[in-house]
Amino acid sequence: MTDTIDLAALTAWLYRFQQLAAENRSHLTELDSAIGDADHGANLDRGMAAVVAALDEAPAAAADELFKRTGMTLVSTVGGASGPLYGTLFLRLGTSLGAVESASPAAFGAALRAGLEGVVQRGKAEAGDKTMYDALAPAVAAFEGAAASDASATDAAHAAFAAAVAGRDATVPLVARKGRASYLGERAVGHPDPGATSTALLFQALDETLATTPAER
Amino acid sequence: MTDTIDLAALTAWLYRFQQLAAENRSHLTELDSAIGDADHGANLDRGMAAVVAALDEAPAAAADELFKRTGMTLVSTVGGASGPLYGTLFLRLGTSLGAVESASPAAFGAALRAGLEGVVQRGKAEAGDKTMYDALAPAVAAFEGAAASDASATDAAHAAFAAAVAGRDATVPLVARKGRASYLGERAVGHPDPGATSTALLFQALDETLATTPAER
Amino acid sequence: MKKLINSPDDVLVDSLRGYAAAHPEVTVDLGSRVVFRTVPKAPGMVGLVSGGGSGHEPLHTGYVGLGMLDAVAAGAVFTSPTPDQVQAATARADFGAGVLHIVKNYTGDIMNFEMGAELASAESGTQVETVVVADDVAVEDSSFTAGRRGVGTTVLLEKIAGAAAEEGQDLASVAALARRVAAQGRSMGVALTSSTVPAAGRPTFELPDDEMEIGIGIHGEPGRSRVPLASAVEIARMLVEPVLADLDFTGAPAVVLLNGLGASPLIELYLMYGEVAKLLEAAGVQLARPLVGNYITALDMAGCSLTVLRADDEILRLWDAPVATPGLRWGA
Amino acid sequence: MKKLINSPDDVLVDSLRGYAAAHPEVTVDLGSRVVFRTVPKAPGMVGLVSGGGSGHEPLHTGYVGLGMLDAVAAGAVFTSPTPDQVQAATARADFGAGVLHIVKNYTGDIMNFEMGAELASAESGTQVETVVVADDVAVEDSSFTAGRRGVGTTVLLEKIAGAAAEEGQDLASVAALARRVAAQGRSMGVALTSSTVPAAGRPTFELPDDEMEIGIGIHGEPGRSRVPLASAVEIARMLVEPVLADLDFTGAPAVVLLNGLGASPLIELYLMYGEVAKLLEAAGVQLARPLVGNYITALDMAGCSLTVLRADDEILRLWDAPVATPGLRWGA
Ligand SMILES: Nc1ncnc2c1ncn2[C@@H]1O[C@H](COP(=O)(O)OP(=O)(O)O)[C@@H](O)[C@H]1O
Ligand SMILES: Nc1ncnc2c1ncn2[C@@H]1O[C@H](COP(=O)(O)OP(=O)(O)O)[C@@H](O)[C@H]1O
Ligand SMILES: [Mg+2]
Ligand SMILES: [Mg+2]
Ligand SMILES: [Mg+2]
Ligand SMILES: [Mg+2]
Repeated sequence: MTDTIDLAALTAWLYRFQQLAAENRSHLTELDSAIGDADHGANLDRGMAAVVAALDEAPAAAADELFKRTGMTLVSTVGGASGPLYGTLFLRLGTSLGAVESASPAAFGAALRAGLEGVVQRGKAEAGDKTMYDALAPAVAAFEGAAASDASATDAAHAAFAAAVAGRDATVPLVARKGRASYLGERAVGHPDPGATSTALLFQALDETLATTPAER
Repeated sequence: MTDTIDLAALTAWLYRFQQLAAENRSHLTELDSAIGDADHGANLDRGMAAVVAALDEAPAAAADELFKRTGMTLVSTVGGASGPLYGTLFLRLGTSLGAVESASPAAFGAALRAGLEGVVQRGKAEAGDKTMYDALAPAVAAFEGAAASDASATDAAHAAFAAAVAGRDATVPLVARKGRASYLGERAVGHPDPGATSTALLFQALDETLATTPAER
Repeated sequence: MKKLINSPDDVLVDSLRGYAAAHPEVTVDLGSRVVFRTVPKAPGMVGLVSGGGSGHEPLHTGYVGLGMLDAVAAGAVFTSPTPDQVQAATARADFGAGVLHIVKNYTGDIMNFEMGAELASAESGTQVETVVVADDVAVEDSSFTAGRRGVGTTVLLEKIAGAAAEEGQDLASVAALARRVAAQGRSMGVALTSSTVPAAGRPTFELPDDEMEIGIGIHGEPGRSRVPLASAVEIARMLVEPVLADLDFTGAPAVVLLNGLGASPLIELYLMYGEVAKLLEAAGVQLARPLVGNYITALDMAGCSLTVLRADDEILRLWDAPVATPGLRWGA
Repeated sequence: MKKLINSPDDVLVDSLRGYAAAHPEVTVDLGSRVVFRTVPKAPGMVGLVSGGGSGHEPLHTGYVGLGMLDAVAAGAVFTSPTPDQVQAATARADFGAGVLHIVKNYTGDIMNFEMGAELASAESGTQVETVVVADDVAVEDSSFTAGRRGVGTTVLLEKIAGAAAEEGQDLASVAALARRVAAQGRSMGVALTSSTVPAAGRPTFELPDDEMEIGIGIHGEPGRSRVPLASAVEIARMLVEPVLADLDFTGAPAVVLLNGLGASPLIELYLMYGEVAKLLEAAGVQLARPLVGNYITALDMAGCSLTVLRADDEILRLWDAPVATPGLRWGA
């Protein structure tokens, strides 16, 4: 339990996301086979592996450095649609947080909001387009809402994860209007969106990281 | 039973061979799949179908015309190794018999010998190379031998058929030295040669034709 | 998965290494996975850059050379290249007169090229124009979605715009021409089998032995419909009709590409061209320039696609101009 | 069987019809299935004729044109053409200075070309020389058998002898050159999958998912051994070693063809070329002229073959001479 999120926790979040991306690599690729081009798992895994490799070499000294490096690495190793989108998300997180060593739940919520706005700017997705937006937007809103009512970072992350999962699941019945799945028309119905699924993993990583003490991580 | 072979019998022989080629098309192709390129049945069937189609249009007036047209048709419709070989066999039969309307067993034996020589000239096969030669050579020898000891044409054909079958069966344990099967080395052992098998059908057709009266055919 | 590869992760770099060894007239930077002409164009000429996921060869790497592209950013298999790759390719194609980006309409390609153009402009002041190819009539055209996929017209556009750049036209003219070509090309494909992405290790989709996918995308994206396997005549009709329904191709000469998707032999592609040509001619299309073969592929997918470009004298003149690339060559 | 065809019996004629429609510079006589240049060579020039079973496209039909062949007799799929086809092709290539027959070493091809040459000589007095290509090192060389199969060297020979004929060399010179090329080329292939002959309707041989056939023939004839699927590096070794063991390729420039058998995508062929080139260079072979792509195929077989030709300055000069055919083109 913690009320500010320190650099170690932010860094641990990224490491945990990398683990989840690696573990879910084939699951994500399978989802992308159904309505895309069978590479989302490989893309994300390649990108996050590069991120932690860079962090292993030289840990970041502040939040902006941490997330800008993460964003740049994703942009330059992933390719595809998810590279610029996740890359922009992290770049904006860094810019919003600035050169701090810890962030309050409110500041982190604002940073997530900035990240979401970057994703929208890049990809022009709207709610219900069946993209990562559909998991990201409710997760960001849930985190912000919890922070606004003075919840702990742990509780805010827990609420955000729950909202991301619900958002992910809500993509199942949708027809896609953005990305590769949009070619499918009605045939995309019945499948969760791969990007929304990986976004839920991002918040699962945040939730798990903030629910554990530094010693447990 | 007959002691000379008339034009009707020679023509009936070709029709019967066409029937046997059609009936054995997939069998011959299967044998050729095992040690060749899976087309001997299709090749022979295509060729003999063209031969009888031509004879249906205009029956031949003499033995040389009959066999030269047969040979030319085979040469120009079969392709592959068997086209020139069967084609040459029939061309030489025609040349050897000349413009006759019937042939004695001795004359027909000499014609078969000429045909065999043509096959050897064209294909350079020797005994034991695992080719149609291995059925053709003993069949020709048997026919000649019977004719020399004054056997009837019917008996000579019967002996030739038996020799062809024995020759065909003797190809089974051989390694091939000519044709496509020669690429196989030891792997050709255990399979009968497709061309020897079709040559046995040629003598089966002769035997069946000469053993029946014109009315029975 | 039966492939002539070492490991799924090394396919692209190993293949680019072989490509470089086979073609001294192009240079491959294996670090950035950027392919460019060994002898660059003269200063003052417009540069042409394309790129995208790999696995569509000869597109795009095979079209670097005289009369076509100057540089290509080669992404991972079926994955668009990254912005820094696009920036590096753009730098190789910047001869002081601006660079045209030729981008197939996929979300990832669009975003990565956009960011690459931003980087090129910010860091070296390169003027970049972008043309987007979205010619696949299998997908419904809509401004509310990602829109149509970019497929076969890309090949024709790279040739035609490349000729214009090679003869010294300025960026505005080359870009305008490229947009005209993009607007006048239409494509439709059919898959008999799925491709297998090396990293995935198994076919992207299951297709029963007696079915085919009409309107397939070059990454194995599903098409309009899955139908029983049909004869070439019927397949030709299923490709020609939606193309002709989408644009009027009469009254102008046409460039026609009958393209193999990777695993269909040439004997079948020519056969398909024969059937397609009959239908197009019957519909009043003038078949001015036919092209048959593997030009934009989908790894080891069996099948083909049809592209028809409504041309004019100027486009045909540029089409006929000399081209000397590993993937397309004549007149030089 | 998944193929872009109408019916197995019509594959060849339907495909030739499409080929003719796509290439006005060649003419196809659909009756005799003979392909020839629309504009014949000048009187007094040597003509080049080849042919064989179909299903190996672009070989041979794709190599009719300037700097290569004059006429081709196209047999049924995987079945050699008949003597009258050979005679008809020879007549199309007879410009009064004799005709060279380029024949791949298969019993059927040899005999049908022999009879075709006899007919041409008897009926029109055409002087015919014949060169036989027998370059497949997978088969043991022996004068007691049918000998080696003719494969990839055929492509190189048709180009090189074609250039010699195009520059006006006489029949004796062209034939001597062709025999030199035939003697100095060696090939070895590998299949990952079987091809399917349309008339047969199913794969010619069964190959388990984890095995490959080393030393395959272009009609699916079995090779030297069936081995577990291996990496590109190992496959390259299995192709390079028997080729180098059969002829000394050091101390002279080499033309190297890394050929696709029909269903293997270009990304894999370039990858294989990279591995093969490394091994050849390490063995001291000078890779003077590389060629990578589908040049002599086996219908829809996945796999590749390697051909190495020991060249010299004269051969390289002729290799570099302009060629303009649907299947091979440069300098024109
Ligand atoms: N315009 C967009 N806005 C937001 N997210 C998008 C957009 N287009 C695609 N995505 C997301 O990207 C995911 C696919 O990522 P990935 O498979 O890595 O890239 P690609 O589609 O290029 O292969 C989709 O599942 C979707 O969530
Ligand atoms: N040199 C030869 N001499 C005699 N017979 C031969 C020779 N080469 C091949 N054959 C015969 O031809 C048969 C194969 O005929 P076919 O399959 O129709 O032609 P191809 O081998 O060209 O496909 C073989 O089974 C063999 O009996
Ligand atoms: Mg994807
Ligand atoms: Mg055969
Ligand atoms: Mg992708
Ligand atoms: Mg054959």
